[in-house]
Order: sequence, then C-alpha cells, then structure tokens
Amino acid sequence: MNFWVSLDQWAFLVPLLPALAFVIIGALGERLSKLEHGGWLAVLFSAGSMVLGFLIAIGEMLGPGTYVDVRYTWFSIPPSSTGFRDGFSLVMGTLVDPISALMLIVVTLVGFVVMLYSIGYMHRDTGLPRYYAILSLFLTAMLGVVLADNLLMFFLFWELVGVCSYFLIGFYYAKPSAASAAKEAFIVTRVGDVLFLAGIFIYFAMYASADPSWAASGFLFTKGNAAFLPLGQGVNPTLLTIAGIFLLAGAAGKSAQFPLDAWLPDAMEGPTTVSALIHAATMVAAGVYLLVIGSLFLGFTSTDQLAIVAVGGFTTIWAASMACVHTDIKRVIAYSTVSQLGYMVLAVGAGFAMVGLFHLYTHAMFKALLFLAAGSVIHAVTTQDLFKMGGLRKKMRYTAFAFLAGAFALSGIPPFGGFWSKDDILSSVYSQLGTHPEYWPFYLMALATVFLTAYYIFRVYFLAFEGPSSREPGLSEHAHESPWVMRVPMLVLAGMAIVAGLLVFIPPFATLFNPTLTSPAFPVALPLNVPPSYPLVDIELSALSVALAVGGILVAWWLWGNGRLASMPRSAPARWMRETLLQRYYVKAAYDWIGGVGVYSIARASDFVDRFVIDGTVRGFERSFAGISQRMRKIQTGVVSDYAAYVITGLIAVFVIVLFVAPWLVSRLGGG
Amino acid sequence: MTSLSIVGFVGLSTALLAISTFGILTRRNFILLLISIEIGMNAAILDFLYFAAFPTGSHYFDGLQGQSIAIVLIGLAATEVAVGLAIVLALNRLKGSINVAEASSLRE
Amino acid sequence: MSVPWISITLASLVVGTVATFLAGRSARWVALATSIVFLIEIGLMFWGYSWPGLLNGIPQFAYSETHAWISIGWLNINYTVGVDGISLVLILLTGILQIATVLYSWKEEKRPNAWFGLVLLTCLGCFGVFVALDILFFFLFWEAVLVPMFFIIGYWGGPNRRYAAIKFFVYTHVASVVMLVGLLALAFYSHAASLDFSSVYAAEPALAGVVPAFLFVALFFGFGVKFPIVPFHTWLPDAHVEAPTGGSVLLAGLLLKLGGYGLIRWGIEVIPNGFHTDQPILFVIAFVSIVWGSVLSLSQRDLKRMVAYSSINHMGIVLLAIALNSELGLVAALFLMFAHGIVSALLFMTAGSTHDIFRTRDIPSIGGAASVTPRLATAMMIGSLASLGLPALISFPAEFTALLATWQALAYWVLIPLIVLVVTAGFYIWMMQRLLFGPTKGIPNSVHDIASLEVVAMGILIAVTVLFGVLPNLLVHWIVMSPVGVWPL
Amino acid sequence: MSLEELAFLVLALVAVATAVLALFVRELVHTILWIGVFFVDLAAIYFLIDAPFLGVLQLGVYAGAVTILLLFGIMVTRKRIFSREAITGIGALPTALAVAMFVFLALVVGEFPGSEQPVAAYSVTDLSRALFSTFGVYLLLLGLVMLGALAGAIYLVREGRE
Amino acid sequence: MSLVTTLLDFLPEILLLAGALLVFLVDALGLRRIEVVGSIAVVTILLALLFVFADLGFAPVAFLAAIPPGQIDVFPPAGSTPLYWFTSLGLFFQTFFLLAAFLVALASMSRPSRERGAAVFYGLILLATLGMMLVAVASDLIFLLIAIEVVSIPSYLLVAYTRRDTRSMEAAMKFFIVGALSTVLSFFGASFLYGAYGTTNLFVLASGSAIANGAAGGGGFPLLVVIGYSLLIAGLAFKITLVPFHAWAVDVYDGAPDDVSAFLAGGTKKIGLFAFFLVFLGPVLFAKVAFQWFGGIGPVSFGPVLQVLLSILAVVTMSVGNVLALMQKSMKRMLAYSSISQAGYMLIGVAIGTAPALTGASLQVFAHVFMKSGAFLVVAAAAGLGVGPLIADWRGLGQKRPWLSAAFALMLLSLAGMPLTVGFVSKFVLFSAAIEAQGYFVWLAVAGLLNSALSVFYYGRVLKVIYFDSPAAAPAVPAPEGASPAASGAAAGPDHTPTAPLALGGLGYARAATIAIVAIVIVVLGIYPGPLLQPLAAAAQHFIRLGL
Repeated sequence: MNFWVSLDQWAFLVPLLPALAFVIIGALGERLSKLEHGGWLAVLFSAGSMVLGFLIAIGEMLGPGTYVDVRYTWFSIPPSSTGFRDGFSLVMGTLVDPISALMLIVVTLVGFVVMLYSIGYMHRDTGLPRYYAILSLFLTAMLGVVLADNLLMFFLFWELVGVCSYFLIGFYYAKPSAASAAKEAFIVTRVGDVLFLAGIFIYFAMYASADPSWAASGFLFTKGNAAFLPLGQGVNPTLLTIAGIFLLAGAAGKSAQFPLDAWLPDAMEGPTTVSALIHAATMVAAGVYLLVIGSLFLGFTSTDQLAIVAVGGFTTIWAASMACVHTDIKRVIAYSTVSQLGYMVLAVGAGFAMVGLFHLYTHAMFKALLFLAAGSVIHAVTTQDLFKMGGLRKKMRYTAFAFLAGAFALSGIPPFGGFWSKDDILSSVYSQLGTHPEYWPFYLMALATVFLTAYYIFRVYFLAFEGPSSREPGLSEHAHESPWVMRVPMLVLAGMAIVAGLLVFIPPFATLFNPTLTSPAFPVALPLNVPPSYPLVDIELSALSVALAVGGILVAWWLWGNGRLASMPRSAPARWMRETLLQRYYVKAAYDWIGGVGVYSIARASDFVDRFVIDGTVRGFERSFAGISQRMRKIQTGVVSDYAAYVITGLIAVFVIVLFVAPWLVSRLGGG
Repeated sequence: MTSLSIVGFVGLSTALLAISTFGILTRRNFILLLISIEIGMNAAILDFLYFAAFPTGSHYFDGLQGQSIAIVLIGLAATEVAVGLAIVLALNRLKGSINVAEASSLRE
Repeated sequence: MSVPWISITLASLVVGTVATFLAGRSARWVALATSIVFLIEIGLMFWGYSWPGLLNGIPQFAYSETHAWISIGWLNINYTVGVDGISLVLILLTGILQIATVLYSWKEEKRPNAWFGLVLLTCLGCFGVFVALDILFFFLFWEAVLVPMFFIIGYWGGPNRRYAAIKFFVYTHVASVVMLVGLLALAFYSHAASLDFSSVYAAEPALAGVVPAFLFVALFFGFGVKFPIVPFHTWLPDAHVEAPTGGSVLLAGLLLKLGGYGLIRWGIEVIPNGFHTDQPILFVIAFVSIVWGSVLSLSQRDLKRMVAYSSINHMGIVLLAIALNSELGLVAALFLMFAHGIVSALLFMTAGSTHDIFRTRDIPSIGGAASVTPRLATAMMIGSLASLGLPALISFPAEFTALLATWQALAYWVLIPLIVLVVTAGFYIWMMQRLLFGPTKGIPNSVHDIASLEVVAMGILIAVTVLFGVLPNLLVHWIVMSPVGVWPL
Repeated sequence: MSLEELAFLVLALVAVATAVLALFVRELVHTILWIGVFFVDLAAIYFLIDAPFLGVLQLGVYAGAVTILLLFGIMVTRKRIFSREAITGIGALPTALAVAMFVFLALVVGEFPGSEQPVAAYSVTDLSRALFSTFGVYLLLLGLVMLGALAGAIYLVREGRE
Repeated sequence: MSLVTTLLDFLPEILLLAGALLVFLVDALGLRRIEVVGSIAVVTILLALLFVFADLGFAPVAFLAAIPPGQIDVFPPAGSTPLYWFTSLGLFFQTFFLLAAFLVALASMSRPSRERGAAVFYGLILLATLGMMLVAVASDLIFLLIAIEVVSIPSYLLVAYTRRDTRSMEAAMKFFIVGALSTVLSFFGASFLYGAYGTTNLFVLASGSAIANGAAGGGGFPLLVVIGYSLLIAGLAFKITLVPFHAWAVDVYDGAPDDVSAFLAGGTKKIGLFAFFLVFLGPVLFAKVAFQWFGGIGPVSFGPVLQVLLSILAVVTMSVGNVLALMQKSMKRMLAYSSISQAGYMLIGVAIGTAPALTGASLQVFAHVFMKSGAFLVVAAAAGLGVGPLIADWRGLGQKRPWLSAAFALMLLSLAGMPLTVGFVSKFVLFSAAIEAQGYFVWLAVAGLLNSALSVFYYGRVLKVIYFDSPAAAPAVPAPEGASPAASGAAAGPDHTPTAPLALGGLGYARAATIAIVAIVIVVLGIYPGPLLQPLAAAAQHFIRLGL
C-alpha cells in the first residue's frame, strides 16, 4: 500500500484532533489564559487537522482508486432466529473519496484561518475557553459529517454541528436577542432534522428490504454501497420521492433554504468569526453536501429534483431581495449566504451535484472572506450599521482589498472564483431546460439574482469603504487596520477567492470534481459529466451573467457610490416595499406566532385539561370517597337501638338475599 | 298423647321474637330492653321444646337434647339478666340514667 | 454459575441498608460503602456473565438460584432469582443511580440515617424487581419500593409533600394490585406448576380464548401506571414536584423503569398472545403519552414539573418501542430506559440544585443563571441536550433505534414521535433560554455554584451519558445477551 | 279442635298479650307484673307439651328469680318506684322491621309436618340422665359462663363499697 | 373414654380455668398487685400454649401431647354425635387465641401496679380465652353457641371493668344489648336447625341431609334449614362484625380500655370466623343437591346460594369498613373500622370454601391477631405517654418516639398488606386462593385487593401524621365529649393509685416487650412464613375433608 493510500487509514485523526482540543480546553478552561484562553491550542490542533486533511486530499488527487472506508461497529445486534435475519448493526467509519477530500480542504482551511483570526478578533471577550472549545468541537463535528461513511453517522455529526452552532450563536448569552436567535436556529433546524431522520428511515427500509444482508453487515447506510442498489428494483418510487423530500427538508433546515431560512440572518448574533466559519463556509453548506450525497448515492426521482430546484431557485431571489435593503453589514452577507446556498441547491436539484459542490467550495472561500473582512470592520468601528460607516478604505487597506476581492467573487466577475462556479450552475441548469421546461422560472430567478447579488454587495462596499469618512461622528475616525492575526487569514482567503476557480483547471485538483474518472467507489455511471463547463461551453450565457453582474455593480455605484442617495427612498410604495423586505415578508412574524401563540396556546390548554380533567377525575375519586365516608359516618348514631335496628335490617337483608337474590343469581350463573 | 299445630307453636315463638325485637328497637329503658331480651330467649326455648316434642324422623333425633338445651338456655338467660343488671347499676351510678338513648357519646 | 452473586448482592444490600439505618450520623459513609460494594458486585456479575440460552424453549437465566419458600400443594413459591442481559443493564442503572444519589445528597442534615437508609432501600427494592423470577418475589419487591419512596416524598419533600406522598402511594398501589390479580390469574388459569417465571412461561400457551388478552390488560394497567401512561400519569408530576431531589432522581431514574421492565419480562415475554391482541391499545396509549407529555412540558413553569412531563414523553417512546413487537424495538426500549434513567436523574439533580441556589424552580422568575452558576448551567445543558436526543449523548442511539423500529412496524406513524421531537427540543431550548441565558434576574444576593460533591454526582451521570452515547455497543452488547432475539414475537 | 289445642290457643294469646303489655305499659312496676304473668303462662305451655320439668324450672327461675331481679333493678334505678315511663315513639321503621321478620320466620310454618306427629314425652329420669351425661358438657359450659358473670358482675357493682 | 382421658384432652383449657380461679383466689387473699396476677395469667397462657403446641405435634414439645394423634382430624364413629371434636385447624386457632391473650396479658402488666381491677381483668381474660379455646373444638352447634357465650359474658364485663369511665360503661351497655340480641337470634336459628335435623351435631348439619331430602319430597325441611342458617348468620355476624351487624364494634373498641380493645379486636372477634368455618363450611361444601327454590326459582341448591350470600357480605363488609375508616378522626375508631374491613377479607375464605381459601383466611386470622392487637396495644402505650385519642394527636410522634412509631408503622403497613410483613403473606395467600378458585371468586379477589388499596389511603394518612407532620406545641384538639383525660386502662382516677412513672420513658418493659414481639413476628413470618403456612395448609385440607 502506498503512502497516500495508507494515509487514509488515519483519516479519523482529522476530526479527532480538534476533539482533543475541545477536551483539553474544556477541561482546563481558564487555566489556559496564557495561551489566549486556549485559542492557540485550538489553532494548533486545527492546523494539525488541516495539514493532515490536505495530505489526505492530495493523496486522493494523486492516488488512483483511493476509496478507503474504515469501519467501527457502533451498535450491533447479532444475527438471531427472528427479527433481522442477519442481525442489525450501525457503524461508524471514515470514507475518503474525492468528494470528502474536497470538503476536507474547505473545512480544514477555513477552520484554521478562522481560528487564527479569532485570536485577534475575540481578544477582548470573556468566556474564551468556551468559545474555543466549542469551535473546536464544531470542527470535529463538521469533519465528522464530511468523512461519514453512512447516513447515520452523517446525521449524528450533523446534529452535533447544529448544537455547536446553537452555542456559538448564543455565545453572548446574556443578550436576550442572542439567546433568542440561538433558540430559533436550533428549533428551525430541528424541524428539518427530524424530517431528515424520517428520510433516513425510509432509505433504510427500502434498502433493507431490497437486500437484507445490509442490515447485518453494517453497510446499511454506507454511501458506497447505496449506489450498488439498482434503483427501481424493489423500490417504491413514491417512497423514494417522499424520502427525497424529507432529505430536502433536512438540507433546507441546515442550509437555510426557503421556508426554513429565517434563522440564518438572526444567527448573526454570534461572533463574526462564527458567522464566517459556520454560517457561511461550512455548516450551512452541509445541507448542500447532504443533497449532493443524496443525489449521487441515494437517488432522487424527478419530482424530488423539481422540488429541489424550486426551493433552490426561489431561495436565491427571495434572500437576495432582502439583502438589498438591510443596513446591518453582517445581515446583508447572511442573506447573501442564503441566496448563494440557493444556487447550490438549484444545481444539485437540476442534477449537477458536482457543480453545486464546486460552488460550495468557491463560496466557502469568498464568503468566509467577506465575513472576516466585515468582522475586521466591525472590530474597528464597533458598529454593524452600514450607514454609520464610510470611507474606511483609506484606513483599512488590507481589509478593503479583501472585501473587494470577496465582492467580485460573489458578484461573479471573472476570473474570481465565484464567476466560474456560478456560471457553471447557470449554464448547467440552462442545459436542462430543453428536457425540463418546468425549470424555466427558477432559472430566470437565478439569473435575476446575479444582478441583485452584485448590487447588494457593492452597496455594502460603497457604503462602508467609499464615500465620506463617516456619517456618524467619532465612529470611524479612530478606525485602524487589524492586527496580523486577522490580516493573514483575510489575505489567505482573498488569495483563494481569486484563484479558487482557476485551481480546477489544474489536473490533479480537477480529479476531485470528476469522481467517475478516478474512483472505483462509483462504479455506476453518474448522471452527469462533471464539470461540464470546462472549458466554457456557452460563451453567450457567460457573457449575459457577467453583464448582469456588472450592471448590478454600476447601479450600486450609481445609487451609493457617489453619494447620490444619502438615505433610503421615501415614496410610499418604496417604503412599503422596504418595510416588507426588512420584515422578511412577515414570515418571521408568522413563525413567531406559530411558536409563541399557536403551539403555546395548545400547550396551555392541554395543561388545563391535564390539571382539571384528568387529575380532576382522580381528585374527584378522592373527594367522592371522602364524601361518602363523611355521609356514612352519620349512621353511627351512638344510640344502641339504632344498632339493633341495623342488625335486624341485616337479618332481613340476609333473608331477602338467601330467598330471592342469591337463588336468582345462582340460576343465572348456571346453578351449583 | 296430644298433637299441637306447628302453626300455633312456631307462630307463637315467632311472634314473641318479633315482639322482643320490637321492644329492643323501640324501648329506651335498659330494664325494658332486658325484658325484651328475656322474651326473645323464651321464644327460643319454646322452639327447642316444641321441636324436642315432635320427632323429625331423622335417626339422629334426640328429644332429650332439645329439653337439655332448653334447661341450659334458661340458665343462660338468667345469667344474662344478672350481667345486664350489673351493667344497669353501674351505668345508673355513673350517669344517673338508664335511658340508652342518652348514652350516646360514642358515635360517628 | 456456582457463585450465587445475586443472593450475595441482596444480602450485602440488606446488611448495608440496615447498617445505614442504625449508623446515626455516619450513615452517609455506610451508604457510600454499600454503594461501592454494590457496584463492585455488579461489575463481577457483568464480568462473569454469559447468557445460558434456552432450555426446552424456556429462557434461562444466569446466576439463577431456586429455593423453596412456600410449598403447599396448590401454591408453590420459590425464591428464584436470576439475570439476563435485560435485567443486567437495569441493575447497572440501579447501581449508578444509587451511588449518584448518595453522593448528591451527601450533605443531607435532616435525619441522615433514615434518608440514606431509605435511599438504599429503594435501590434494594429495584434490584429485587430486576432479579426476581417468581411472581410473589417480583410483586414483593415491586411493592417494597413504594414504602421508602412514600417516606422519602412525605418527610423530605416540598410544601405539599403529604398529599403527594399519599397520592403516589395509593395510586401506584391500586395499579399494583390489579397487576397482581393479573399475574396470579395468569399462574392459576394456566395451571402453572409454581409461580416461577419458567413455570408460568411454560404453562401460558394453555390459556385459551380471550383470557390472555384480559390478563395482559390487567398487567399492562399495573405496569402502565408506573410508566406512567396517559391518562394514569397524574401522580407523577405531583410526586416529582414535591419529592426531594434524591427522591426525584430515584423516582424518575429507577421507579419508572420498573414499569417497562415488568411489561417486558412479565407481559410480553410471558403472554405473547395477549400482547398481540392488545397491541393496538398499546400503540394508542404510547402515541398519546408521547404527544401529551411533550406538549404539557411546554406549558410548565416549574422546572421539575417540566422534566416530569418530559419523562412521560420519553417513557411513551419506550412503550412504543416495546409495543412494536420487534427485536430492534425491544433493544431500543431497554437502551432508552437506561438512557432516560441516567438523563432524567441528571436533570432532576440540576432542578434540585436550582431550587437550592435560587430558592425557586419557577422558570420565568429566574434568568441568566449561566453567568452566576456556570457549573450548574453546564450540567443542565448537557442534561437537556441529552434528553432531547443529541447525538454523542446517551439517548440518541436509543431514540434513533426506537424510531427506526417504529418506522419498520408502523411506517408513517413515526412522524408523530418525530415531530414531537421538535416540541421536546422546543421546551428544553426555551427553558434554557429563559433560565440560563439572557440578563440575570431573580438571583439571590449570595449565590454559590453547586458544591463539589454535587458536581461529582452529576459528573458520574454525565460521564455515563457521554460514554454510552459515544460507545453504545458497550450497553447493547449486554442487552442482546438475553432472550430478546428468541421471543416468540 | 282438641282440648289441648284450645288450651294452647288461649295460652298463646295470653303470652302474646302479656309480652306486649309488659313492654308497653308506662308503669314499670306493672311491667314486672305482666312479665311475671308471661313467664307463668309459658310454664303452662311447657306442661302442655309434656315437659313438666321445664315448666317447673321456668316457674322457679323465671317467674321467681328473674322477675324479682328485674324488680330489684327497677327499685335501685328509680327514685320513685311508681313513676311513669316517658312515652317513647313506636316508630314506623321498627314496626316494619319486626313485621318483616315475623313474616319471613313464619314462612317455615307450612313446611314442618309436626301436627301429625305424636308428642314425645320424656321422663325426668331420662332427662336428668341425658342432662348430666350426654349433654353434661352444656352444663359445664353454663357453669363457666356463670363463673365469669359472677366474678365480673360482683366486681362491677361493688364499686365504692370497698 | 374415661373421665381422666377426657379431661386430659382438655388440659390447656383446664389450665386456663385453674389460672382464672387462682387469680380470683389471689385477689381474695389480697395479693392484687398487677405483677402477681399478671404473671399468673401469662404463665398459665404460656403453659396452655405449650400443650396446644404439643397436641399439634410440634416436634420439640410433642412428648407433652395429651390428645392421641389418632383423635385429631379423623371422622367420628358412625352414628355418634360428639359435642366436641379435635381438628388440627381448631388447634391452630387455639394457638392464635392463646397468642392474642398472651399479648394482651403481657402488655397489660405495664399498667399501674396497684390497679384495682387487675385480678378481675386477668381472670376474665383467662375465662374468655377458655371460651375461645372451646369454640375451636366444638362440633355441636349448641356447644359452639354456649362457648361463644363463655367468651361474650366476660367480654361485656371486661369492657366495663374500669367502672368509673362513662365511655367504657356506655360501650359495655351497647355491647351487651347487641350481643344479647345476637344470642337470641343465634339460638332461635339453632332451634330451627334442631327442628330440621333432630340434632345439633355439626357433622350431621354439614351433611345437608335435611335439605337433600327436601328435594325428594320426603321429610326434608329446606326452608327451616335456610331460615335457621340465616338467623345463625345474623347472630354470628355480630361476632365477626360483618356489615351491617358491625355498628356496636366501633363504639366498643373506641370506648373500651385500650388493652381490652386489643383483646376484643385481636382475639375474641376471631372466634366468630371459626364459628363460620364450623357452621357454614359444611353447607357450602355439601349442600349441593339442587331443588326447587322458594318462589319458583331453580332448581338451585343451598351451597352456592350460601356462597353468594357470604360473598356479598364479604364485599359489603370490606368496602363499608374501608370507606368509613377513611375519614375517621379517632385513632381507635379508625382501627376499629379497619378491623371490620379485615373481617370482610377473612370471610372470603368461607365463601369460597376451598382448602386454599381456608388456609388464606386462617393465616389472615393469625396475621390479624398480631397486627390488630399490636396496633391497639401501641395505642394503649401511646395513651400512657399522654398522646390523645385523635389521629391528629399523634403528630410528630415519629420524632419523639422513633421506635414505638416504627413498630406502629410496621403494623399499619402490615395491615395494609405491604410486602415483607405477615399481612402481605396472608393477603397474598388469601387472594391467590380466590383466584385459584376461579369463577366469580376472582372478582372477590379483585374487590379485596382494591379495598386493600383503598385502605392504604387511611393507613398512609396515619403514617403521614406520625412522620410528616411536625409535633404539636400543645394538644390542639380537645378530647371529645365524655372522654376521660386518657381513655386507657392506665388512666389515673380515684380508683387507681398513682404510681411511679414506668420504665422506658413511660412505656413499661412488658408493653415494650409485647410490641417488640409483635413487630418481630410480623417481620419474621413476613419473610419466612413456610413453617407456619405449611402445617396450616395441611390442617385446612384436613378440615375440608372432615366437612366441618
């Protein structure tokens, strides 16, 4: 076994290293204050993880057929005479294949740079051991998701990721809005998760009934084996459709797709680093990753695909529209994330899983970059309100450069990363329109979103970095460039934002996007040629999207860049429009109503029933016994004549029973 | 030898028992209660003597047993009167009354 | 197995309990020593355990012993004890909770000898239930648990403790006697040779007609009230709210498990025919319990009451898993019982400490506790997360398996417990938001975080939670060494 | 109707009448008189069914001892012997109970074929032999009853005289 | 059978008589200290117990046996109509009665040493015990009824023996009147049976021949028998306090001196059950021949009818007893009602009429002897400590008197049928027997068990008061009207010379020892009942075979 392949045996170390950091920081806590409260430990371990992850990824690029699956029995019921004919087991294992290798690169890289950035950014906060510990745990969980070789393990770490997100959003837990946002994030994603779980059950049942030996071997949820299952053989298409929808629900929850998108903008209550890592680059991408896996290994029916396309396509414009009006720098980027995730979902739904993955990869880089840059700004001016910033480019050159790089990437301006991937998506979907005319509206939505994207991100750029120094006196005057621990990560990511798209033209790297060519893990023909658009196949489409993007930038410049609009438009329709967008189309309010009034009222009513009807019955028994007892006590009059009367009454009762009642009963019961 | 109707005899003893019961239920004076009890005992004695006098045809029949029982019952009834009187006297001494309805502090 | 481990353990527990009662001020040390010895004995039992399998179609038990107790022709009662994988894990739970309770209540100042003695007595009774293989002995231990719990609630409990104690006592006793009628009728109607498990097991097929179904209903009522099933659950919130922390821990951790264990051991295993007939009833009640427990938790203001209702929800899932009539479901049910035992114990400990520290358990009147009592907050968060089924903590493998089994048996009905999972998450998360997070409020002037012994007690439970959450096979390995796979399902 | 039957009828009516009178006259001393007559009347009935020893016993024990004892009881417990007893109600319930009891007990009347049987007469010798050998245990038991009654009753009434 | 051997058969009874006479003699001689007469009584009872054990064939003392083994549990010679007959179940009941007497006699020795009525108290106890023992060997209805009188007459007087206490005297009066009425009814019923059978021998009565003949149309008297038995039920039900013949019991147990209450509830009450065994088991078992019933119903037979009747009585008794006990404020009245409900459980045994049921009922009697005597004796002890008659007066006793409270709690738990107590074992056996009998008897078991669950409520309430309520600062509730300051035999009055406080903080050694014995027996036999249960089951089997 060559070196690169044997390296895959150690893939479990990649998530384990941050886990060690979690344990050490969690156990030692404040005793690590000399190491930036554990921050340097976290950086160290994540660096180790990154190195190992990169090595494994390189191995995957170089080594032919390096599909390595290491398993460990997690939960097993041995074979027995009944029940599962061949036993039942759930396994844990790491699977290194091109897809997970790509994800390894993304997660470990962004993870490491964000850790490093945190050293500078979080320096002033308290509770840092908690921060670093949970951030490390998050890395573990995310890497677990990436490396999972079966759906159960995927789900397990998926849930862990959610909890880490919960704690990190609620990092400033003393702030009611942070605590509330954390709760909201957890519960909304939970809705997706339980549906995802239902989907898992359906896949399990389908595969187990198609091939019972799965249950025994522990291959049950294994991605690799799932592909062996000939779809359509013993599989009920309706069931498969429902399972796909459930999977989509799970992904929508995690990736903040419509209608489960409300939590992500609120999640910006967490530290900006968290937003960068979790709510831009990695965790929210896990939903897309899930759909990629579902598309490649579990199989979607055409109904599922349409649903996915619809959700993704609609989400792009839905979120982008809201991003256009918000004044909080982080929220705008958050809506942008939702919107971009919509692109990825759209691609996967249209059948181009690897294209979606490609955008996931480039998006992780430039979106993390945007957040880090935004964080740097916030760090400097201590506000998140765009209208209080301005003219920062002169004081924060690195940051401005980084942000601009991210903005170009996001807008899809060649040769920045975002251009390649977004254009790939658009052309891929376009290529399907012939056979799937029902994709048309969603394609158009995605196309329109290109314009909106460029508009809102450059709106941010112009408001923050250009223009007059500050509209609010005293805020940006003392702003200065961030320390190197924050600058280096930004520069690394800025570099990635520029070259990420170009990297795929380097052959070894490209293999990651082309698993059919190299990996025996995927012996069946995948339903697409990945990547279809290298070299560009449809120059007209590319030109259109670039034109839209440039148009967006120009409009942004026209409105905001030269100070034409000092404030928001004031006409009534505009105000109404703006208010609707700021209120997120009132969806959030509806959710709050469902949770706070609807469900809670049912709970209160149930509580009433429980206390007064069910328990009331019990107490009624008590009371009636007591009442009977009290009333019957009265027969004990204390007068002996009455007692004698009872005796005689009893005697007569005995007579009656013996002569009439009992014989009748006995004859009814069938005699002696 | 004579023959007497069961109707009369058992009727008499039953009537006496009913009277005795009625007395126990309605009278409040302890002495009257004692007398009621005596009437009831006498009803039982009467029955025993009657059944002792008229063989049933069972080969276990022993009329002398009935008469013996009657004798013992007379003694028993007398003993009860004695005990009852002792209680009457004690009660009278404590409460100054032998009205049983007034002795009702134990109740409920 | 030649060493009579069960008798030795019973004897050591009896001696320890009596000694604790007599020990006066040093009772806590005696109790601790007893607990440690108990754990060691449990460890030895695990170490030497191997399931003897079937003999003539009748499940056998490890370390089994039989001694005649009453033998009068028509009534043959033996001291028969033994364990299989099912009882073994629950015995382990007993041992863990016993030592955790002893440590948690180490500082008990009010009649410590009685307190620790009663705690040990409760655990002794539970141990007895788990090892007894004779109807009378089973019932004897089953009832024996009530008495110490009655005193625990009534003497050390909250303001309304007297009412709660008597309600608990009478309510569960009524259920027990119905169950006893069922068990005895089972033995006598089937003309079993003795009241031993194996005799009854062998004789049960002789029951004809609707008799098994009726018997199963009687047993189910008896076990169900302990579970507790809706609508026979209202003793539980009262008992929990009024019970002292240690009492709640034992109540939720152990006593509720008796119902599940009994249903498996004496219901499903012995009367499969009745079970099959009554299965729909079980499903209905299980679903109702799941929904009702969770929805009611959402509306509770009292922390303990909330956890109590969540117990109803969880035990509803256990009941559902049991009712599924599948091997996977049974394994899941047992795992879930163990998990719930640990997690609810942890939650009740945190609720008790909350009350100790903040003088109230009213959720809305406390806020921001995490910033003043981080250790308590951590424990409470871990408990809550474990309870709502977070992976890597103990409930997840159990719930996952249970729901998977539910899907297999009932298909889309699984959506009910699944959606309820969201509600469960909802009330825990909401509770944490109100109680632990946000700006501080309702914090008394002098606040101290939980004491170190309480930390140790909770730490034990947290360690177990994580251990079996990460490595569930450690537990499953033992559960499956039992007749779960060979029952005539 | 034979002479015996006629005599019995008369005696029975007298017995019922005296019993009722004894219980319901308001002068307690009259009660004693009536109950005395009642006992004597019963003794006569015993003679009628050829149980002369019982008749004698009845006269001695009841008509003699018990009557005197009751009279004594009345004298001790009343300040004035001839005071009248307060009227107490008869009551519907007691009447109903007594009548119901009478009716049920009277049901047996139709069944016993005694009227065709000759009365069996026993000599006093036979009776005494039976009483002291076969059924001697009854007497022993009666003795035990009396022993207890004696000891207790004496103790009870001796109060204050020690 | 010579006189000597006959007397030897009755050695325990004769011992008791001798003891009673000795007590009276000692009293007459002026040695009326309670230690003296009490010791005589206790020793007498223990000796009697020893001989009964010997007769039962217990190995260590078997050499003392006076009754030849061949005379126990065998059928009487054909044609003979014995007045008494030895059965091992009867002998067992004798031991139960002696144990009850022993407990009360021993505990009473802790009363003030110069108490006036001590000699009479012990003499009457011994005489009543003698009567109880005779009940247990009866095989003749009249023998049985007079033996019951031997118990009753001393009982009336025992209730009244404090002389100065109006409550006791009132209780004695009620007891006497209802008792005398019951006596009248019993004898009247007996006369009917005598009329039907021509004899009162229970073996003959048990055969049910008079009913059987009735079916054939020749010489039988079904109605006479049925009415006779009904009257007997009414008469004997008085003794075992079946509802509605129970009303006296509550007042009497309440008003009587505590020790006497213990004796009545734990001891004399049980003769009624044995009388039920003797009188009604025969018809239940043998009167199975169908005949046309009164009013045209049928054909049915008397046995099943009687079973239905007894079942109804049992259920009514246990239910009413329990329900009434729920809200009682006085401790003794609560115990009285609980005693009434226990009678209902025991009656199940007769109603079912199988050997298992008989075993269960007998065991229940045994358990009840200890539990109920013990409970009343604790009440007596508590009264001696100044605890008032109401349940509320017991507040916080668990803290002040841990051992006494623990013993009382044990007794109450045993009464409630909690495991590891003899009360549990007895109920378990009894209800097992009911279920074993199948048919509608299962519902008897259900009713009994639900009732015992109900009873937990009021026992639990007492435990609550003792353990969970804090001690009252001062006696908050005044004693009820007419009550003496402490309604116990130990009450100080003009009749009783005040004496020095007793040992053990007012409890007294004898009383403490008694309570300890009760507690130990409850636990030991609760854990290991085999040695008692097995011979008892055999005895019940023999008893059923004899058809008594």
